[in-house]
Amino acid sequence: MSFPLLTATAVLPAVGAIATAAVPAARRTAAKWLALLVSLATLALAIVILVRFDPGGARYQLTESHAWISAFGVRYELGVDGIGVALVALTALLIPFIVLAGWHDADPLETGSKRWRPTQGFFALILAVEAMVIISFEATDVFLFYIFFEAMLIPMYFLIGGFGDRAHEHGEEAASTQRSYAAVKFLLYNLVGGLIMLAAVIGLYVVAGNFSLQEIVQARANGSLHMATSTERWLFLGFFFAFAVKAPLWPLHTWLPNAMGEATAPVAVLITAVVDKVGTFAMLRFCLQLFPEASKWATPVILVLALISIVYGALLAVGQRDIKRLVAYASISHFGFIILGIFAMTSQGQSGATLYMVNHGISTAALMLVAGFLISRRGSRLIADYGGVQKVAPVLAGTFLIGGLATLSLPGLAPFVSEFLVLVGTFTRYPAIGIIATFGIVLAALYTLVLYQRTMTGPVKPEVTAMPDLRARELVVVAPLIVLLIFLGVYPKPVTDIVNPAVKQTMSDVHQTDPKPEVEAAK
Amino acid sequence: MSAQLAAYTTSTGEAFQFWVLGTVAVIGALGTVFMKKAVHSALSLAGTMIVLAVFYLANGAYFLGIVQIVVYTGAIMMLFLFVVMLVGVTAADSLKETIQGQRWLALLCGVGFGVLLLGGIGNATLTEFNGTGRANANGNVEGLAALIFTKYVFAFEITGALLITAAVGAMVLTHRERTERAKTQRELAEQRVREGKHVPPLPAPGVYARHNAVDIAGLLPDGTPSELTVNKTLRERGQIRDVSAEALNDLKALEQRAEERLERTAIEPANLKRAEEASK
Amino acid sequence: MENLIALLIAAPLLGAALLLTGGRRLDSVGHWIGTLLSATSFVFGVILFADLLGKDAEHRTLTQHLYTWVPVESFQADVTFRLDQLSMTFVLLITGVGSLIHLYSVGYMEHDERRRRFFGYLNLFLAAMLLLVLADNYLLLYVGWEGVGLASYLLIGFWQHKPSAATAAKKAFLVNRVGDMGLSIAIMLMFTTFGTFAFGPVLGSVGDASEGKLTAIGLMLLLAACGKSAQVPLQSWLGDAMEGPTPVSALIHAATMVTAGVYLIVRSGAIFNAAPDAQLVVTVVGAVTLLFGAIVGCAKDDIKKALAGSTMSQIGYMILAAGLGPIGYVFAIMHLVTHGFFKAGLFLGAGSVMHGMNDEVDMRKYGGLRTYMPITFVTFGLGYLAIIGFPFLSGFYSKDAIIEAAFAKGGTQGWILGGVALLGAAITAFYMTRVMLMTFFGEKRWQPDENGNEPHPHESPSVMTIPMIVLAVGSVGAGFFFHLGDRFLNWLEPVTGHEEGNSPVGAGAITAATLVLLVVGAGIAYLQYGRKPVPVTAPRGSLLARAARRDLLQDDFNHVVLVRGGEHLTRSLVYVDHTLVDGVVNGTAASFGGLSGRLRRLQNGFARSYAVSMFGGAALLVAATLLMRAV
Amino acid sequence: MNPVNYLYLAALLFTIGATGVLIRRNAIVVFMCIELMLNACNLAFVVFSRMHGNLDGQIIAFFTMVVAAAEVVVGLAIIVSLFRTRHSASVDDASLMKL
Repeated sequence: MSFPLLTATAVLPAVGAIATAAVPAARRTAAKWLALLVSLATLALAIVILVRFDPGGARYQLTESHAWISAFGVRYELGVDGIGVALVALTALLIPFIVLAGWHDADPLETGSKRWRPTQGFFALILAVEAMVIISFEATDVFLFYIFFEAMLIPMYFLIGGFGDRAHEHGEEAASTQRSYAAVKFLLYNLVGGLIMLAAVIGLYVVAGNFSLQEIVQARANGSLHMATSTERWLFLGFFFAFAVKAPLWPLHTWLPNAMGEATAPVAVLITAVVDKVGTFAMLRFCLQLFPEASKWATPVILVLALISIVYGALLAVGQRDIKRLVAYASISHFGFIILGIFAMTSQGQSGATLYMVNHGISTAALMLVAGFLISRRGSRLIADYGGVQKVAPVLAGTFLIGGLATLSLPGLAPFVSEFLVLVGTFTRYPAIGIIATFGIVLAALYTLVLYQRTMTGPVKPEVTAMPDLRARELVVVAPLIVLLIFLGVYPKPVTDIVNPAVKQTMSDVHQTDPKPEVEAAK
Repeated sequence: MSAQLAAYTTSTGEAFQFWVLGTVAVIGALGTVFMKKAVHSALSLAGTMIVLAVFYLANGAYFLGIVQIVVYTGAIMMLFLFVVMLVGVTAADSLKETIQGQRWLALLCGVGFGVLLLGGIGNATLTEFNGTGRANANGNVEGLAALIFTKYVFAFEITGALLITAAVGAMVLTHRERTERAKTQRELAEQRVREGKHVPPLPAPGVYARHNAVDIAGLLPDGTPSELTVNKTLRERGQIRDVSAEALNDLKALEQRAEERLERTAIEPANLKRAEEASK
Repeated sequence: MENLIALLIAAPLLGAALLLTGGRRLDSVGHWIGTLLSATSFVFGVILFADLLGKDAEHRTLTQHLYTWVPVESFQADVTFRLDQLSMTFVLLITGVGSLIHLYSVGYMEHDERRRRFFGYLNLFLAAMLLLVLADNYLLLYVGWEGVGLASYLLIGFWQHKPSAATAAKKAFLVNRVGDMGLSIAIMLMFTTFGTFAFGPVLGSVGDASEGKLTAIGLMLLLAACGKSAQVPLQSWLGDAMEGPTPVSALIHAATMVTAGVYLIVRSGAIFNAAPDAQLVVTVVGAVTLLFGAIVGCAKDDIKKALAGSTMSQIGYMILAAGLGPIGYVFAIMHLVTHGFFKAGLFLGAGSVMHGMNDEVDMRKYGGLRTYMPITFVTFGLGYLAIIGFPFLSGFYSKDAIIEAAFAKGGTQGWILGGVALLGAAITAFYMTRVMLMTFFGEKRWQPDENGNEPHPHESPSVMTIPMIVLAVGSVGAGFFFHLGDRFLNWLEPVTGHEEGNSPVGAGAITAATLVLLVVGAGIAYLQYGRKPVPVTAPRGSLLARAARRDLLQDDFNHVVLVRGGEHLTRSLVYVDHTLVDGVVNGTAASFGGLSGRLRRLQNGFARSYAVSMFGGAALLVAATLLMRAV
Repeated sequence: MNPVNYLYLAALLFTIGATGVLIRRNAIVVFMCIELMLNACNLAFVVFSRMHGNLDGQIIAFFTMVVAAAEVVVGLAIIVSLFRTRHSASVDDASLMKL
């Protein structure tokens, strides 16, 4: 038996989390370095997976399968397809940056404060989230996936509630209240979604008799497993609801602005760029593959909801006064695009959506982390408290602008490719929806540029005159992300090559083919 | 009582005995629950237990019948009485309910449970009665012994362990470890002098020539009772008998009679009033 | 030879990368690096031009396939460049004028501490613009399209500390984005119609598609062109864009970027040829903008904004010509090139004036500058004569051709369009004469600024005047050069196609009419601004003048409807999100909270209470057991 | 007479005991009521033993007695120590379960 690469990528950060947590409090710097090393080692493993993965090969590769709870047919089954491998790589890529960006976020508070902040805990929790997210991307057993899908809420809850942002216009007390509100809201929303999914998971077991994704999909394809239409629809809704909360889709989105606003910037990136991707990923892997007919049945409603997310999220982003909440609403808009791409049921849409997940992760990380650096300098999240930063800290402003331009999908940067693919994919099947979604790009320009204009340009506000420019550590965080954004914008082929075969498979699972162009159809 | 009789039906004698003693047992049980004083409850319970002992005998459980009397009525109930004495014999328990709706809920549950239980028994098809005749053929005690030391030997050993644990536990709970050396008489006296309170010994209880029981507080010159005179334990239990009003009334009557005899007018009643107020 | 195409773009791109990430150590040489790389690109362009000239007319198309960009099933986007006569024309214009303006900027931006960055942005613009005109498919064109938008955004907002500049930059980008939306929808339509969006296959199989689809594509392309080329109704950004440094206005907002819309329409000529309805709309947009820009140009006192109105109007001519179909394509491009020369020259002249006048832009505070800055006066004057169509100068040939083509459209349409074009020529003469007179003639009207600094008008350094002289030569001679032997027509015809229209009026008559109107327009301006002294504060003016000063109220409309409306919409949505969407969830949570608060009272701490519930539970269990047995 | 009547009696006694536990506040009386319930069970066991004709029921009753004895010892010890510290034998006074 070959080396269990997939297990190793998940176990390594998990072990790292325990080891980091065990570092004595006096040596917190060692804990930070340990966490960074572990995340880098995980990245190395992810790169090995990426290299070993053969896009033209079997659908699921590097598979591992062991009996686990044999009484219920639960198996420990891992395997990655192109979509999974891309997202594992994204996760492993972002965590080192998150660790590095959050280097001082969990340092003990100034003396005199009674609150206890275990620095090692912060980094251990981040690694724990990484482990769980990675295994969710790898699991091909529904039950195994469910466990980690839910379990990642626990470390996230503590990261939001325990290590949140202390900047608040009404003082630290208000920040604390807001923080626990946000953490509880995050937990409750996702738990409700998860519980409904649990019911659907059990229902699936009752119908199918096991939890193996591959077996069920195969059985459905060759007709040996028949599912009544109504059963399939109910199960689909159960799964979809949980993923829609996680993604998040309008109107289940309101936890995200709170969570992202109250968490520190690196944790906000962890939420939106890593954890939320599990939701959209699961739609693609579980909803579409397990319940193809129900997916098609629900498509019109989901597309409309996604469309509302796009426009609504963008409009709300325009109306925000808080930098981080603005990015959160922008993310809601972007998740609308991802879901739109998934349910447009075209190769361009789904490849675009997968690419979008990767690109959105990188671009939001760039924007949000720079925003975090900005906020940490001034101690305020309000847009109105800034002005003229460009003059004082040009590098910070420049990187912020590039992050913003990536968010508004400027051609030449990575998100453009994915957004255009999603739009084209949607347009070929649903022209009206495609056109309305295109309005999203105008609104994206509006909220990004308004944010940039209000914070970075204009006369220099007295409070920001002494603001230092990006430090070396911060530059190390931002520069690679920007390089990646440009590289994937100019040459996205490496990713699309990995993703395309998997999307093709998914398309055939849902019995869909791309619409033919008019000229060919006429012939 | 013969084995045959213990079979399907019982003899008329047993029936008579059941109805009479059963009534007694129920009355005893009700008494346990509804008697105000713990002592009365304990006595009622003892009665019920003796009745039950008789019933055990009637059902062929001779050993248990005897054990019931010896252990339960003899030992456990006595233990109860001891504790009752320790806590206070006369402390009557107020039957007034303090938790809202508790009594009604309890009664409802009780009645409901009882009805269900009785209904359940009535519903069950209990037609087979083997009687204990064969089982008791070699003697009841021998039969039990055979079972205890073979089939149930493990459980038996465990109950032994349980009993020891319980005994030790009871000792641990009630035993109070002295953490410091007991003060000697001399030290106590010195302490009293140093504090300047009660330098002479505490006054004795009782109103001389009338009451000399330990639970009667001595009266001060103005007729009010002095709690100092009564033992601390009684004070805490609230078992002080106050005879001040009585004593003052007697005194008043005496004085009146004396005045009548001496044909004097009444003296100012200030003292009396104060005494009355104090006794309230 | 094909491999040179990528280098055309690579040179300025390298410059942008170097200058923007190089840090302060490049501050001292940055501007020369930028200028040099721009010139390098021009040299490559000339080499390629020579190569093309060496081939026959039919084989003057070079393509270079670099790599596959986005491959997803049938969606295949390549990074492929296409150099044909049309793109070659643009390459030379962009790199040529671009290099001159780089040179000019060396002097103009000398005292700006962020000059290195400025040159980085300029190089970025060149790269994006070259990508735009060299792309072989619409998606790659779109990259360049937004790339120039970005560069324009960065350059308009270059003086970011000025809130007006930042706002203008944002506005330009946003309005352009609306246009970009049109371009992306057009690409999507092409993909669904043709299954591809590469120039060759799309334009080659136009005949297979339905006219409805083609009209839709055409209108979407027009929307894109309107955004980029500041045509009605998306013209509002151009005036504000003058907040940027003047070389930027000259390069981006006069000579090159704003003409991208014309390029797009001419490039997609095959689509428009097959969709007459779309063509009609194009001509209408062109005609309306032509008048709109001209009227706005008459009323502005800000020299750059007056020139911006003029630019809008001139591009209106080009769009009008492009909308005429094969009879107009060549003239649209020809006017584009000549306009590139004289308008860039005019802007550089304006910049030179401002440079000498402490950055004053109000023409009412100029006057009599011809003696103080003679070179600027002469080059500006030549540009002025070229734009109004003075005989035998550049504008004369290109604009006349367009007016003729408009008449040649035929029918009522022809008469209306031709009439508008003629009227436009008259107004052009009026406002340009006005600018000329107010700036260089009459009494000197300048005053000390609020700091008490009296301007000392002086001629600009030679690094600025040389580009102006070169451009002035272009504005004088280019038209005649192109016209001679129909050189330009023969050069472009293989790409755009050409038809001679049947003008109901003779060519001579049109030329005569144009000249008469020219004299009339210039004469009125002379009467108003040459004979009478110009008041330093603007008179209230007629209703039309006041409206024209406010860009014919279009901005006010945008402000009231879009900005205000949008603000209200977002504000109410924020409220809805907080109270309604969140409220439903929080309400549910609150009701559960209330319920549990009630239930909590059952936990009163009395052991007996708990015992009751245990006992009740036992009773229920017994009941359930009995019930199950009974059943 | 049918020996089932013994069972009815046991049920009755058990119910009375249970109600007593719920109603009385004096911990000692509560304990007595518990004893009553245990005794009722014992009676039932003995009667079952008679019905089935074997001695197992009696054995169980025997064990019950032993356990009850142990329970009483510990329970009373608790009451005594409780009384010492709180000077009361009321169950309600020891409502420590309330926060």
